[in-house]
Amino acid sequence: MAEELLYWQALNRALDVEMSEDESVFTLGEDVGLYGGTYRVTEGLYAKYGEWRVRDTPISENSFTGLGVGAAMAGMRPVVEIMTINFALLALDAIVNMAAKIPLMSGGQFQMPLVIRVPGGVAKQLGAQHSQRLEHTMMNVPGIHIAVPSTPQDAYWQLRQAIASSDPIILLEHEMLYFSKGPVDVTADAPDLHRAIVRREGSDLTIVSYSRMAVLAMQAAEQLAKEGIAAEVIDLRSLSPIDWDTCAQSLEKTHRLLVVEEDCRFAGAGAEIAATLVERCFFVMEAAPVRVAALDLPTPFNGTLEAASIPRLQDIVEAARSLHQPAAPQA
Amino acid sequence: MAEELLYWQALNRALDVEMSEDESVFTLGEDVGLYGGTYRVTEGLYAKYGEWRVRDTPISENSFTGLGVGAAMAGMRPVVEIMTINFALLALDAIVNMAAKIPLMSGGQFQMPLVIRVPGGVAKQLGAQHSQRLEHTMMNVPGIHIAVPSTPQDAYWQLRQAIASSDPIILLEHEMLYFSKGPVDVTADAPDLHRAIVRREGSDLTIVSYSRMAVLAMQAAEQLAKEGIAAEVIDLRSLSPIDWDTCAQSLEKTHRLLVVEEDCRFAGAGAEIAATLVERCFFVMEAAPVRVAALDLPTPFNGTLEAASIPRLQDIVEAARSLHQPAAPQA
Amino acid sequence: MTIEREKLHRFLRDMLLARVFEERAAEEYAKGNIVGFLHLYPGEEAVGVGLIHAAEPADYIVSTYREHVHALVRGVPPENVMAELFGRRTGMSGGMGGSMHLFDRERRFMGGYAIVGETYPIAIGIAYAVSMRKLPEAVICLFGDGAANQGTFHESLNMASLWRLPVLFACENNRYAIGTEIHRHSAVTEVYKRAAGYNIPAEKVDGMDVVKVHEASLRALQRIRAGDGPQFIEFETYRYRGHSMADPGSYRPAVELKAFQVHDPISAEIRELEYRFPDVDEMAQAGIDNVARLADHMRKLGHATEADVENVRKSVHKIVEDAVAFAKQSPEPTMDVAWRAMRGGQDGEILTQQANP
Amino acid sequence: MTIEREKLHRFLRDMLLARVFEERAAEEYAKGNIVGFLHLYPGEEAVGVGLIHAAEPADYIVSTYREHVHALVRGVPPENVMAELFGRRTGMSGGMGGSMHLFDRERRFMGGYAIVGETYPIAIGIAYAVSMRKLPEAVICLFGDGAANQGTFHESLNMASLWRLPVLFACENNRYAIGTEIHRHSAVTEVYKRAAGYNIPAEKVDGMDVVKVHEASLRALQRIRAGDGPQFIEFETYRYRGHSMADPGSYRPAVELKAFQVHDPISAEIRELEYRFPDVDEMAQAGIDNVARLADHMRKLGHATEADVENVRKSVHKIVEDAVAFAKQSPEPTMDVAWRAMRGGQDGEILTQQANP
Ligand SMILES: Cc1ncc(C[n+]2csc(CCOP(=O)(O)OP(=O)(O)O)c2C)c(N)n1
Ligand SMILES: Cc1ncc(C[n+]2csc(CCOP(=O)(O)OP(=O)(O)O)c2C)c(N)n1
Ligand SMILES: [Mg+2]
Ligand SMILES: [Mg+2]
Repeated sequence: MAEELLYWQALNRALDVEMSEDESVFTLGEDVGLYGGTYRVTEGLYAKYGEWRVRDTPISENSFTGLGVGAAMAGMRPVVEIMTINFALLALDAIVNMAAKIPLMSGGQFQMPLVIRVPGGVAKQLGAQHSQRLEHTMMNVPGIHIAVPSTPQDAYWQLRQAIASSDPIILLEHEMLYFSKGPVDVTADAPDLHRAIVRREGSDLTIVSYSRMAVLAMQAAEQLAKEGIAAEVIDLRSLSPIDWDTCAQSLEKTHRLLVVEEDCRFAGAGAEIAATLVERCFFVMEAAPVRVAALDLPTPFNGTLEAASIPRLQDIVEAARSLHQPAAPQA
Repeated sequence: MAEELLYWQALNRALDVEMSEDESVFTLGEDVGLYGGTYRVTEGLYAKYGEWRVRDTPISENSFTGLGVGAAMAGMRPVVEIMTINFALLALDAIVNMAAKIPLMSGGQFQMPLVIRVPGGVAKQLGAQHSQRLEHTMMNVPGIHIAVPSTPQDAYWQLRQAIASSDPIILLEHEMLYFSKGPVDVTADAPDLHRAIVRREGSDLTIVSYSRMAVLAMQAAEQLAKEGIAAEVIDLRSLSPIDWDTCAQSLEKTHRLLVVEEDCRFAGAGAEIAATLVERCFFVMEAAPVRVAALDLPTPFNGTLEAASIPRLQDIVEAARSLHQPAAPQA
Repeated sequence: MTIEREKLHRFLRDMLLARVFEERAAEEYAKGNIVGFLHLYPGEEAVGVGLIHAAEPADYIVSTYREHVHALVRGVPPENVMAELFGRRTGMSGGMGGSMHLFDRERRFMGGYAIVGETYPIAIGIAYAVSMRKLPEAVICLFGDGAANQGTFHESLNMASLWRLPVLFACENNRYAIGTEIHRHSAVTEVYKRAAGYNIPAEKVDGMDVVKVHEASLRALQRIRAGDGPQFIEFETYRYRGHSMADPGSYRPAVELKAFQVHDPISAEIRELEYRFPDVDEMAQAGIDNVARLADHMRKLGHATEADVENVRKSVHKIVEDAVAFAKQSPEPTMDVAWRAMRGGQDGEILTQQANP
Repeated sequence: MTIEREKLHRFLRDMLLARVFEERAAEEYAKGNIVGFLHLYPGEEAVGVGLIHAAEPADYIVSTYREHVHALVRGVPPENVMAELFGRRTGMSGGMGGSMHLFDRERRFMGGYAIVGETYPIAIGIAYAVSMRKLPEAVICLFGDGAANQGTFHESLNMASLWRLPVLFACENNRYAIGTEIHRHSAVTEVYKRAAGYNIPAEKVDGMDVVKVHEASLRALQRIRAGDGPQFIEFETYRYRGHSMADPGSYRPAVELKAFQVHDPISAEIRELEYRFPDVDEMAQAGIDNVARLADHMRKLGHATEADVENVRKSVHKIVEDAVAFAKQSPEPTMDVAWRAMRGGQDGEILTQQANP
């Protein structure tokens, strides 16, 4: 009984269900109410739940995110929308020094049932300040959980699971996925919030990716199949914690690792993925892990340069090819 | 003609020299003036240069760091002191969205001769909110340079070089090193700001580290030497960019990599170090790289637990031992 | 102080150029030739024109993402502004910045910033440099009503006042932060009143009247040069279009009615307040369009005939057409420009010299 | 409203306990038994005691890193506060938080926060939850004069006023942010005046007089419960010790003289202002120590004899000695406590229930 929904509709549905089932769930952020949300995720909820449960805020990111922390301490289940990840830089004190640390600093007296929804990634010519990718920054914060849905179904499941959880969770939504369509079965059992999924099986190499890049990785795998290269594609779905077992099992089979991320390469999310998997699978790996990532550059505005600054389908395909038939090792 | 100076004295000397030589250099931050600086780095400068060049600021990190950005755009050479790295979370918009991006966004019209000095690391029972390590967060920001001096001599050299440079540079000073003593030769030629240094030669394994952990790594190496294990110790000195060649050359010789960092392990600085070195040296490495890092936990206040939450001398020694004589590979 | 004839003609010309430039950019956006966020200025021309014409060449301008017109008035050739919107190498930021990040170092146009609240720290930083050099320069810091709620507003105004920095804080109060009306985002809706919390002299000015805007700006800049420290002006204005090309602006007030059907005392109170504001058409009917208003004013003074106005209109249309043509013919930038910018771009010596006069 | 006898006795006892507890903690710090930052309260007792005694058990307290006394007055057993300073498992935060991070969920003591400016967002968040539940509860948000310059002050007060949140903003103005005197960190040195920028009723109160503090706090909390929205009180006080045990506090005013030898007009102006403030000894001589003041007051009213005061002093000394002994005997926490806290700690249901009354 799956229906076809857009990514934003799936999120909207999930939020609506949670709000209708639990009065302690409320959402707040810039233009989430009257306006219906920049990416329509909160559409219709203001009229349905009223302004106390769908709160339009001033442009004060650090304080309204901190408001969410305080409300969570008082037993509510806030869903804070930071209009885009670029503005989350202003709210990092609330996320890192408050949300992530209060449970431990209080000796376990307080839980932090807080969800922070943030659209992010590189969209279309929004300029350097609006093309931030902070997955790595968030990953380096012990206590913060990170979900990165790449499909409408995962968006639905993971937002509901995040709201139900008592840990502070950041839901990284990709701006280029909001209008992607996919089947959503609201009755199906959801996999664990942090479990990775093997989207496609293959024996020649393992492509580990997440969010929008996981979608691109699937397209690359199809192209590679035509060339006789069988790529296994793993969609992490969660960047903290990471489901290492699923990745390791795949490497036992393929012996080759290709990490695809939209984050800047230097100290990006891929660094942790490659480092830990090499530590775990060193003796089964037949080639050095390869990272296909964004250039270490603020995003240029010009469309051609912007496109060239993050992984393109061809970049993934070529990296997979040369990983499959490596040049002679230069030891 | 080297004199023995404390780490903070070396920084104080460097800042004094630069300020006396160039009127466009000025420093600002909380209590840097009248009070002389929390860690005494600006001691005496207020009396010598006056309040416009040694400016005490209100507790407004994001704005006074941004003030530094604006002043740099107008041709000054600001040295912003953020009292401790823990408060830098409030200033990340100024660092990431302004300082790091303006040179590119302006098409190269503006340079960013800005230095941001930040004491950081885990000190002694300052609690979770005052034990932040953000090296990783800063590394993931293209455009930002990061220097991490571990000796008074490097503190002197690197602060002077940072002020002379036209790039935005963060000088990560370790709170536990301010009162460490060492020889400082103000006449000697400095190595490149971003060059790594082999602090000790060895053929059995390579220990790559930085800041306070580089000091600990040296002690570990001495202990290991007694056991007949010759560890080569590399002090990176810079976390962005990283001097990969020096590390790679060492691995060609030792074939084994041990990364020691105070950053939390998951997505810490060590992840990038291990990932890139494996990519570069896969075929010369005889064992999986090993990271000795901090626990993925906000720092507990209790002294015993705090000490156990970051690498101790013994942790490094043991990790080096088992890397040198590995257990049978479980392939 | 009365504004002389030439100035009024200059204002008229710039306001028409601004209006035509923006509407033309909207067309190019609709055609897909301009991509990304595009925040337009129609309705607010009197503020940018009156304010920036009050500045000296040595003064600095720090603006937001709604800054095309500020750059034009500052004297940046329309073709270089348009080319930047197109992302071309000939754009004022070399195609690297885009609509929201216009920079012109020579004209001291210190950038358009897209993170709301960033203009304050940048402005006080430049002003700090000016103060250290004891120069008679001022910094104009632009921001909107919504931006007045960002923490940097509070932090920066405090420092500006504490150290008597030469900054003119210029608030373009168009009553909306995207879809959120000022009564719903600020506890005190007269933004200028907040300046009292920092001992900064402040006044509110009719931002639909270019003459009033200009005179108030001149006064404030004079006080700054006289060493009186920071000044604050709130310009009451209104944007005719949506927040950006991505925004139909339908919340004014259509959506509001529907959404406010939720019955609770606070929203009721707000509803009542919302209604005090005219929507786009009402504004037009009320004839308070600021360009029309200036034209009338000049006709009354006998400074301009209907024909004069028409001629100016024609000339600016030509200028804008040429700008579009120029942009379309211009080459795209290459990645090495980006890498070079990361390595320091052009040298910063000219300004540095001024540090030691 | 006159404060009855019992209350005055309770105040005297708590103020003496506060003074003795802090001085004893200082001793243990000197001995190396307490490590880390230790921010003490002597001189400011009247504020914490008068304010927190005005709160109901259902009210919430959000405090800073200078919060030991706030916790004591709220009723947390001294031994659990002291044990936390020692980092022991029996400490109120299980030894995980330390001096700057005291939490007591049952008593709604919502934490000590060490990043200046964090108490505002936490407080409005709790208040938002209270408003949604339509409960007659208030949130007391503590902060210092230096903290009033952090952006969150501006952002949070605006939201508190916009949504009429039940928060009492209580500023402990001890005139210094570590070594920076208020005239050098705030353009407006009467902090309460800033509340006008958000339409929040505010007043200034003599923080050295526990009775005045208590009465003003009761009034403000009544207004909050009556639905008048947020209230603001600035308590003028003074800390006798340095900022923390790491700070000799010698800048008041010794260092100032030396440092101000730099000759320039602004520093001269500041020097003149600095001198209006008494140093520690002058305060003592002037006899405005707040504890002494209360004791005198009670003697005048015939509420207490010299002997009574001595007895209280003795009893609190005993309490504090026991607290230290308890802390020393207490076991250290284990790492699994930390890991468990990361996995959710104890359940949060009790409070959640109230969401649906
Ligand atoms: C820190 C931050 N938060 C949110 C946004 C998204 N945003 C862009 S413009 C805007 C509204 C700003 O309103 P105002 O300051 O009144 O300026 P106007 O657009 O009306 O000229 C918002 C919320 C942003 N760019 N930066
Ligand atoms: C964001 C931030 N910046 C700087 C500090 C360092 N610091 C700790 S307390 C303090 C002074 C605070 O002064 P005030 O708010 O007046 O409180 P008081 O200590 O006087 O009670 C400073 C600068 C901090 N903890 N947090
Ligand atoms: Mg506006
Ligand atoms: Mg103070």
